[in-house]
Amino acid sequence: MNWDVIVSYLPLYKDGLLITLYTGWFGILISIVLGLVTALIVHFKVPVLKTIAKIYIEILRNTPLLIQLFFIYYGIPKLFGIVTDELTCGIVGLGLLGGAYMAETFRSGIEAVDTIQMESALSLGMTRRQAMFHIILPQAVTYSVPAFVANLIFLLKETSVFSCISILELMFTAKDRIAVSSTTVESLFLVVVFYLIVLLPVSIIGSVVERRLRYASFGN
Amino acid sequence: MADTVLTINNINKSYGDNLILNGLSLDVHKGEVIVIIGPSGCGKSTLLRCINALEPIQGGEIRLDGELIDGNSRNIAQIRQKIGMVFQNYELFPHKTVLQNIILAPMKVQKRSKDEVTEEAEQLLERVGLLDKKDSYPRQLSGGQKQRVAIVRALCMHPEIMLFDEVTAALDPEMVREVLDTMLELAKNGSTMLIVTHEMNFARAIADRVIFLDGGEIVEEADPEDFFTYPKTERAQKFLDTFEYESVKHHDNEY
Amino acid sequence: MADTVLTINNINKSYGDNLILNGLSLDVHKGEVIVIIGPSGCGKSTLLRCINALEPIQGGEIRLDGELIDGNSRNIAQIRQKIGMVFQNYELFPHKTVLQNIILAPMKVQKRSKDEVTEEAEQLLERVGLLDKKDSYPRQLSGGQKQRVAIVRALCMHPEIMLFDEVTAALDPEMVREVLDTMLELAKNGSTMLIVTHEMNFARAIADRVIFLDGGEIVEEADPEDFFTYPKTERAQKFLDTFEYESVKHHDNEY
Amino acid sequence: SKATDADKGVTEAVADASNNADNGDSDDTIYRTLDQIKKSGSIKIGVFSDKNPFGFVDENGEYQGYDVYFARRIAKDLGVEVEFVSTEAANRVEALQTGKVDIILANFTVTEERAQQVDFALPYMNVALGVVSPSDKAITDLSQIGTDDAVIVISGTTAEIYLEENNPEITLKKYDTYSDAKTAFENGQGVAWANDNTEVIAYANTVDGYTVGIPKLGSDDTIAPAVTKGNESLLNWINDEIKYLADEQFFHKDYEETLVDTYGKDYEEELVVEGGVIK
Amino acid sequence: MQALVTDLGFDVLFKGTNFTRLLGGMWVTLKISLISVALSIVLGILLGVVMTFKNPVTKAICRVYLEIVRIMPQLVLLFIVYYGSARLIGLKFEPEFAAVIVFTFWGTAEMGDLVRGALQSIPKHQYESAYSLGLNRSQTYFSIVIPQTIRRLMPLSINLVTRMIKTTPLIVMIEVVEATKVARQIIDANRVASPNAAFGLFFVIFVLYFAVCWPISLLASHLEKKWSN
Ligand SMILES: Nc1ncnc2c1ncn2[C@@H]1O[C@H](COP(=O)(O)OP(=O)(O)OP(=O)(O)O)[C@@H](O)[C@H]1O
Ligand SMILES: Nc1ncnc2c1ncn2[C@@H]1O[C@H](COP(=O)(O)OP(=O)(O)OP(=O)(O)O)[C@@H](O)[C@H]1O
Ligand SMILES: [Mg+2]
Ligand SMILES: [Mg+2]
Repeated sequence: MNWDVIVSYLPLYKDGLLITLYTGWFGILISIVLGLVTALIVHFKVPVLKTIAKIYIEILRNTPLLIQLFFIYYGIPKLFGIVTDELTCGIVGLGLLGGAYMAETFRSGIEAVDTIQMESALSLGMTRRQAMFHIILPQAVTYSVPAFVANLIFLLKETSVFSCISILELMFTAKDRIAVSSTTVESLFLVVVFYLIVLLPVSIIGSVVERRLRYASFGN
Repeated sequence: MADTVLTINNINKSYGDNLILNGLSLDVHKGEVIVIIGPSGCGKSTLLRCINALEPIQGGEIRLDGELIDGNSRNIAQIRQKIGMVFQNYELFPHKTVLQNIILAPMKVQKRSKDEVTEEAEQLLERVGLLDKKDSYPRQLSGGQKQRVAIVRALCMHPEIMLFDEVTAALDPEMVREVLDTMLELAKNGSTMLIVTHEMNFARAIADRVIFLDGGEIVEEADPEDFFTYPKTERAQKFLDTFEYESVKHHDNEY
Repeated sequence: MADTVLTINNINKSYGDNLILNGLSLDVHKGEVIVIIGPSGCGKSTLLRCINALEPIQGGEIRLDGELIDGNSRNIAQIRQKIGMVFQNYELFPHKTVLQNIILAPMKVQKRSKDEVTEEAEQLLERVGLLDKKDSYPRQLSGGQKQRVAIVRALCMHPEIMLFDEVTAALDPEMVREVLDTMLELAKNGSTMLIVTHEMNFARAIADRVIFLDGGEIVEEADPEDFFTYPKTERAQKFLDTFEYESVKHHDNEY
Repeated sequence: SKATDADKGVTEAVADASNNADNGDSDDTIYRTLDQIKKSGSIKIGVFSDKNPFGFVDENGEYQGYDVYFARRIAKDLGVEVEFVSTEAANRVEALQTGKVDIILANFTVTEERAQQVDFALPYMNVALGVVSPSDKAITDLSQIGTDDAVIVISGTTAEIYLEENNPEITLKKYDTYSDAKTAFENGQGVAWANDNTEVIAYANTVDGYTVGIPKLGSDDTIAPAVTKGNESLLNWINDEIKYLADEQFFHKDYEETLVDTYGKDYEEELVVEGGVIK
Repeated sequence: MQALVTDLGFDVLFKGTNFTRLLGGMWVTLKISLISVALSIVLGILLGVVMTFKNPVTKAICRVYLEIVRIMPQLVLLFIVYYGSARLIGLKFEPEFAAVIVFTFWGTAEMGDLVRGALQSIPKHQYESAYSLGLNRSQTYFSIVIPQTIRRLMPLSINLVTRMIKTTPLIVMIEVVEATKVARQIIDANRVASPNAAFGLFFVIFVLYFAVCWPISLLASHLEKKWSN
């Protein structure tokens, strides 16, 4: 391992890190919004939209992100003749994929809340909307936390696939350095270190929150 | 004759092809305590759920103070406020403290002021001996305590009628007693109540009228003393027998 | 004096600093039915679990047919065969059919032939009215049916003594009856049994001797008739009172 | 981009690192000697599989192209089976250094840096960098490239290395594979595509609407087979082979078999290097 | 219609052996996933049992292992095993073999954690009733606990197969010729004849992956529902 090489690479990896965080952050943001909307559509069985939502979830969950990105990045311009910016494609792709995962997470969170909770809210004279807002959702969110954290980590990791559509995130930075200078060991060492910097805190904070919630676990 | 609070008129209820309530009628008067008993699956819970419009009915009608109860009507939330319900499984909201559980609906639904409701809630909690638990979360309470909070939560809405569905079925015997004592006190104070229970001694003590349900129909309707000593129908007799045991031992063998 | 099957001699049991059983002694004779009652948390379940060596004890000793029961001894599996136990939660093995549940232990542990055990199992199932369910899986049975299978499963090992820990606590009243009837029949046929229950009528009908446990000690030990009519101790009286209710209604108001 | 500063400093350090590695590896060789290859009966040759007309796979699943043609001949003269390993530009050095292949015959441009990491045999083709762009917005000089524009390169190619070093102000869009770069270029992801001029010429010749605005960038280079550093027996054999093949004008024949459809006759003398001798 | 087929490059698919090759690429993917899952199940069961030990050392080791798998992108692991191992310890792996190593490394961790969860989710009562019937520890384990665990694991491990299949396009980076690589080869070989083949091929690959993964997902959720009670 050559430390001079490592030091000279640090700025490049810092850029890669920022891109990983930037795309990951926006992708996750989209996936949360999309996931919540989709979960509510499925839960409330909104006609037509429900079918679309289910198809969306099944398709996105059963195909690799890499292929989805290819399709968005290389395929769609061929079809419609529009130029797509790679960062946008990456973020949209991650958001779409994450939306499908988040939808499942939120939906099972909502389902984990006993129907009797809804019924007791109703028998207290609350409207469905009040019950959803005050009773069901706050609990559903807590039930969803472990799967949510797992999704966060999964989606952040998935940004490593972006190298295939020319986004110079951490993994591509490493690959490119290996290609240009054959500094395999140093490049891989740095990529591991930088992924640790990104993901270890998420993982640790996630575990702590999970444990807190499990300790405070609801019901009897 | 006291005022009639609740009128159930010839209702039918089925799940799919399965007829659960078959042309059932019942009037509940103000201040009356009715205990509904009957074998498992005879439709007791279903009846209470229909009254609260948690289940749609397929025929007949249910009226509270003359107003039709219909799950699809716009003012159903309005009517439900007047019906307090306590379920078998302590269905407190786990993410809220005891006090928050109680004051949520009066504040959100009845738009009463927080201070006023809190004061009332505390008085009620005091009455059931749980004032010191007001800031606890449901998970920190025993089953009996949870049920008493559930009762207070329903009471705090000033319902015209209270429905109890086997509220002690999931409790340890000790706790059964504390919950039933709370209900006895309510009865003493003149609340109108419809109670489903399997505690025969309790039923006898609290009821103004006992309704024996079987196969979705009211088979017998009687004064508790009469019902428990000389049931008129054979089905009721058979049901009551299941709570009696013939001694199998002669107690003549000396150890 | 009949033979003593089980001897419990001055046992102590604690969880951490919490003393649960405090110098408890008890002899069980062959063919005797002992019912243990007492408030929740008084140590009834713990006692049964200690007898079966599912919990280690900190002092005293328990002997079955003179043999010491010790969870760490090599032949504990040997001794456990002679003790049948049925728990509150139907603990059938969910991945095996009713028949497989019953014949597993006799075959694996007692190395009896499959045909012989199957025949006996079928006879026992017939007796409890469940022969037609022999190929069903536990999830296809009602709670009461599961408990009867659990009893058959224990019986099929030919235990010297049967332990029952609130076997009906989680059941609907109808099912309570069918399970208790099965136990009454066992008692009639001379099985040695140690029963924890909260069904006082049943206790009175089945017991040769009632043990009232409180605070980890035997507070009262008596013939069931004596115990339920005139308990000697105040604690027992108070406990029994929790099953009685004073009527709150005068039944003078006419509707 | 920022890569350049880093890389300037790095080149020497890298050279050190790989030399050290080589010393360490010298006895438990990571490569297979000529004898070992012959004995095993097959040779692994790294070629491109998506780089028409140099190395690609036809619709029958057969490897084809200028490099492949040569590779088959090497195997034939060695008397062994050829096993083609599909390789990416970015992985060529790595594949040799880790012994995944015996020879790289994948349009591998000879550079000083690379020569410190692998051993090049005699060249068999001339190459320079070229830049292709859409005919209606032809780029004829790098200065035409605006700050918002991007130039497409393939990761690990001499084009990438050259532009990072000499024109750090130009934004590069990097792709892993040739076909991704090509598709991205056609989709308009970049104003130009910098690559070996052999390839950009081939591209412009076969696809309508594109021009090679800059046919030569940087120095003239050559393309040569490469083996793992230190694999002298194999290296010498290949050199002898290339010299020997000059007699039969093998690479001209190769050109006519594989490249003439793309380039026509005009480029033959310019591209082909026969017998390892650069004119 | 004809124009569309040519325009988007679907016609390229049926040239020569192209489609068979594409399926062959898919098969590489499936093969690697299935082998890895099979290995992961075996190793995962062992790991899961080890994870239930109360020994602090094994606990810590397992924790670190799980955490590595949890936070390292599979692509990083592939690079480390394929290139890093050759550099650091001089081991030469075939790319497929390296992929199997990485996928198994990952799958074992996931299976191990699932097995641990399944073992710990068997109610205490199941052990106790087995003991009170006189079954000893190993009889209890083999007749009662393990069979119940396997039922819980089945749907989850099937799910793992789809997740591995979905990760396989990454192995093109370590030079395995799988479906996406075949697609690129076809795109390039036909760049003159069919300049828009990229759309058609990526669409077909998209459909192929869905056709493979969706039934497996359905099977998993079917089993999950069937065995949940
Ligand atoms: N959601 C449902 N869908 C279909 N059938 C139902 C549903 N809920 C209840 N039933 C059926 O309706 C019948 C009456 O049920 P109900 O719960 O009212 O009985 P119950 O008298 O309250 O019995 P228990 O004493 O066991 O509580 C039963 O046969 C039950 O199987
Ligand atoms: N594993 C344990 N660890 C610590 N304390 C325990 C444990 N199990 C039981 N206890 C405590 O031991 C006491 C006796 O419990 P036990 O279950 O024997 O009571 P019980 O008489 O069977 O009550 P119930 O009628 O509610 O079943 C209780 O106070 C309980 O909290
Ligand atoms: Mg009910
Ligand atoms: Mg107990």
